[in-house]
Amino acid sequence: MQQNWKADFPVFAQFPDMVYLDSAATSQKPAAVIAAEAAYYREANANPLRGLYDLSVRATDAYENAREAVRGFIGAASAREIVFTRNATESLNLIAYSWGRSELHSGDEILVAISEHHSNMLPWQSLARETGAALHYLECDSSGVYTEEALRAALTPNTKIFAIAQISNVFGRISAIADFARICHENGTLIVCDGAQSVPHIPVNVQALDVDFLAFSGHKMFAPMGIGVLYGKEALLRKMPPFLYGGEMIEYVTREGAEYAELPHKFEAGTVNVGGAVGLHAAIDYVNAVGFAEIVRREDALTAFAVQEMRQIPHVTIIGGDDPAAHHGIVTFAVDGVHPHDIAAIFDSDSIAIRAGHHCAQPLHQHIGVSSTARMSLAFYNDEQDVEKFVDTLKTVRRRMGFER
Amino acid sequence: MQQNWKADFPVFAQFPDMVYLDSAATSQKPAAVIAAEAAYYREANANPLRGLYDLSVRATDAYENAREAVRGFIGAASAREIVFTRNATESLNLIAYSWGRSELHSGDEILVAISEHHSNMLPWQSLARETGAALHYLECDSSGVYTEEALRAALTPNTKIFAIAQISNVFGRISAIADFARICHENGTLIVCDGAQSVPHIPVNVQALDVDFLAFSGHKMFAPMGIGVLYGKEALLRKMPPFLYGGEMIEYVTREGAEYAELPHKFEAGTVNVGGAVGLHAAIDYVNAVGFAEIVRREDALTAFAVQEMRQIPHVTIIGGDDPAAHHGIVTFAVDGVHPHDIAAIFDSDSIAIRAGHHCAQPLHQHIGVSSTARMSLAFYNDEQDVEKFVDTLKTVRRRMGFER
Amino acid sequence: MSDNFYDEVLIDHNLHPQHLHDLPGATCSHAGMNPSCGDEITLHLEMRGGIIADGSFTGIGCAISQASADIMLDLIIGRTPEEARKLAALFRKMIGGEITPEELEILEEAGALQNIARMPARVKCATLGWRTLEHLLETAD
Amino acid sequence: MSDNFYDEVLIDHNLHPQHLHDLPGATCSHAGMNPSCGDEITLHLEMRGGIIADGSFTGIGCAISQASADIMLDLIIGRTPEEARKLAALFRKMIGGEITPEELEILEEAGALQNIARMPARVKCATLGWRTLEHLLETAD
Ligand SMILES: Cc1ncc(COP(=O)(O)O)c(C=O)c1O
Ligand SMILES: Cc1ncc(COP(=O)(O)O)c(C=O)c1O
Repeated sequence: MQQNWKADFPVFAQFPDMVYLDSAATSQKPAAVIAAEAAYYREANANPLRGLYDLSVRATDAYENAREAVRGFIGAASAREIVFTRNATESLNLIAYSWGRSELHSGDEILVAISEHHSNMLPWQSLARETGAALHYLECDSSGVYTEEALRAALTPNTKIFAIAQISNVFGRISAIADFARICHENGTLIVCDGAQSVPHIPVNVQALDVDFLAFSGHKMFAPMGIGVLYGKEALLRKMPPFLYGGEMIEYVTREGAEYAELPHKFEAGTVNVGGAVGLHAAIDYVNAVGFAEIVRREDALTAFAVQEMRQIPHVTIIGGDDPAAHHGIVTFAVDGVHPHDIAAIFDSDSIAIRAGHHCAQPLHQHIGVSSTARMSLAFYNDEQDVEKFVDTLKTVRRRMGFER
Repeated sequence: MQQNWKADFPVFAQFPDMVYLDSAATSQKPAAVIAAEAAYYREANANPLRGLYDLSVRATDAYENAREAVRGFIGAASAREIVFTRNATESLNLIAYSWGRSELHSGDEILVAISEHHSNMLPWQSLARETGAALHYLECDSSGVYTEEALRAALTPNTKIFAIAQISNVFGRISAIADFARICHENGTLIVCDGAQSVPHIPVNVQALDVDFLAFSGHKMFAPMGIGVLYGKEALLRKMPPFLYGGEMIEYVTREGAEYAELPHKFEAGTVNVGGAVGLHAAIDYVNAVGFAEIVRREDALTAFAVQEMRQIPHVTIIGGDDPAAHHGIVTFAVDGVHPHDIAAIFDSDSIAIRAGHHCAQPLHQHIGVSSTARMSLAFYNDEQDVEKFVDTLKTVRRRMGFER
Repeated sequence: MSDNFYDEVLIDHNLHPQHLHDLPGATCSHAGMNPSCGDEITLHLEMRGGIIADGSFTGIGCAISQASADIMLDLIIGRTPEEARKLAALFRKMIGGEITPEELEILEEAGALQNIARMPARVKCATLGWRTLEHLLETAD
Repeated sequence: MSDNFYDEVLIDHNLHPQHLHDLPGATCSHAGMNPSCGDEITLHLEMRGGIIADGSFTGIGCAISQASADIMLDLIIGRTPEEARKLAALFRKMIGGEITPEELEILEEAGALQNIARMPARVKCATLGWRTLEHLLETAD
């Protein structure tokens, strides 16, 4: 753990005593990303795509270069498969509105993993309500494992789409997406992968995974808020109707209707967020410079350290089991007799930022039989001291709530 | 024109010879806005709304303070009426999807002004197609004027909604929105005001106008890209179903369905764009510091100067007429024998940024019988030299295209 | 939030609540909930001769919501509905940060929750019991 | 973009196009358009004895699209469809910035459009005539 990556992130200089363990909610931003977005506004800001002057060409280049960077980052075949959205939530809604409302009918089935984040569940609930399709859930065991057998058993000839996260934001467990994609495709089922928690932390290659759609957010991967990505296979995106309607996404408009622009512009209505895309580009460059080897090594080591310490503390239960290798930077836990909100408040009083609640996964919490939990989540910029401080506070929680005095 | 407002905008230091006359497409950003967003990421960045720790409270405050600033800026009754979106286009689509899909039925009518930007036209076309409602257009005369009589004549007992821009992005003319709202309400018709071109340039008060919805974009009013606003009257928003589904917009989720959060969160699915909202807040503070008195005075004077000069140049036609008072910082024009794309290219060769094409208003161009036009558009940071340079180049266009040699 | 936010008062009311039990003689009950955190409290009151003769609560929740409900019952038992409503209004005023020192006195131990406004996410916890009370008094009228 | 982008070659072909007229003896015609700018060109060819014996275009558009179409017709009249196709491929290569100096020679006056790639919004204008040609030759086969 030699390297002090925190030095790249101005927020840690601003709050040197803060221990930030809520990166699964949103990541901090390196100076390089903050500077790149600012530089765009100083040196290249214009409305891109239709511009006929120098500055607009710069803006267009900045935007399309960012798209190409995203394409390379996730190994897509073509930049036409990369749609910029606001966040993973919008990406998933785009699929449900555009693909879903045009392809799904009563009698069809949607399969959703029960541990999904609300953003990969509510759009499907709403789609099912509107189209009359049936919504089914794939169940996991208490440590968050989905098996191939369970998936095979849940798929029917009517299952049109299966939605699952690559890494659960509660368990931190990686699902075998490539295997699931193969099984789905054998069944004629599309697979939507929620990469919100995986793309920032492990190398993701959409062609190797062979997923039909991948959604993720910039803000969880060191980029600014307000920019996200939808990857979709070109043949699918081409057939899908537009989602939002407006400027920039058309070829030709009359009083009666419109002819839509080519991919990916068909899905990017209105003035695009060039500043956000430039920030995401800088974040990708930054991640590549650090390297996933280093990122994975550090996050795995810190996770293992945390889990090993936590499982020795009496009255602490780790959700999803005690195996350090099953948690990828995300450790959700409970403390006997102490409500998670109180746990988070005690951590806060020690300047440690963790999260408490249902983590936007209420049906999962109902499934595992608790109404809320506490969660610490890591990024590579965390270090051993952060985990030590976390463990030290965790040891005091019950005492400070009046137990065992 | 004493004050040099350009000094506040770093892009003009970067390109001292550039004349930027495309502010209607997107505005440049003052240093204060760029710095405010960067400072947020250095000093307050976290996932807001659910946070139980100090940094998250800072982020929540930053976000909600921005909402309050927007509320004050447009004179809304309550911050619950302010929904943050990505841009005006998304705001308008939100109305068409949420209000439209739940309230409109076959037999109902939608009325749209023929000069509308595609973003305030295509969502209504799509809504009409899906619901079976009829789409009608309100016609303007050749200088872009909509009369009360024409509106009265176009409204029927079935007209459920009327969509119109306060300032047209082609003519630059202000429509009498308050009068139109009164006429609409007498008829039981809702009015949607597209404020994309007005909110940045004139004081807008939603209660005085009494519009039901107002949409605008941050990026045209000196804020970063990727943040926009939907204002809606509380009683309407309250009744409307959600648009995007996901995290942060729910109260409670089960396998079967969800109970949605209170306004405005019901309409803000997924992690919100705090950085963008902070940038918009800084832009509002900046505009208030400059003051609309100064902004309107400068923009009107520059517009008048430009129109007066332009109408003396042979072979130049101003779209929407020669009256300087009819153009609010937006002057769209044609040059006999020269295609607008070539006009823009010639201006670019003199480092002057203007726009050419249909300005996302093709049906209007069909209505006035041209396929494209050129447009110069101002902001208060422009000065007399900018207009002089523009006029100087305009005088040379025909000669440089081989005419009158 | 300073370490002693969870002070003796709160911790004691949370660990050893006086009023967390059923109330066989209850004349009215109402369940209030914070859907987003899953907390739920049912408030039971026994109205007799125009005063709140006895009261209790059941349900689960965080220390803030439990302690707040327990402290509230200490305050309102023996009072008239009118007096209870006034206390609820004072409590809201305190959370809103607009209370005077004299008014704070009246709230006795509930004053331990004064700083909850610093944690907007927890305000709903602190007010759960009080909101349930207001609802109960309104509908019981 | 430098001032002399609209050089004599382009301006001349735009103001005095040799091939902007109807073609009564045309054996095939095709309309191409740039929907987003409303420009439209119809290309007419007269094929005789395996060569493009004559050609013309009609329609409206910017100087770039008009001059490009006119220059194209100068180049392809008298050639075989195969040769015309090769020239179209070379033109695309030039726009893509991958042309060698020798190849550029072959394109003669069309070389005046070499720098259009700097203006992405205008590439569609420069290639409109050529795209229409390719379509025509494909469907005429
Ligand atoms: C009148 C008008 N409405 C709507 C829009 C759409 O704004 P945006 O592209 O920021 O969504 C624009 C700007 O392009 C406009 O000028
Ligand atoms: C697994 C997962 N999916 C989706 C989301 C939604 O991401 P966003 O809120 O950025 O749209 C999140 C994060 O909150 C997540 O953890």
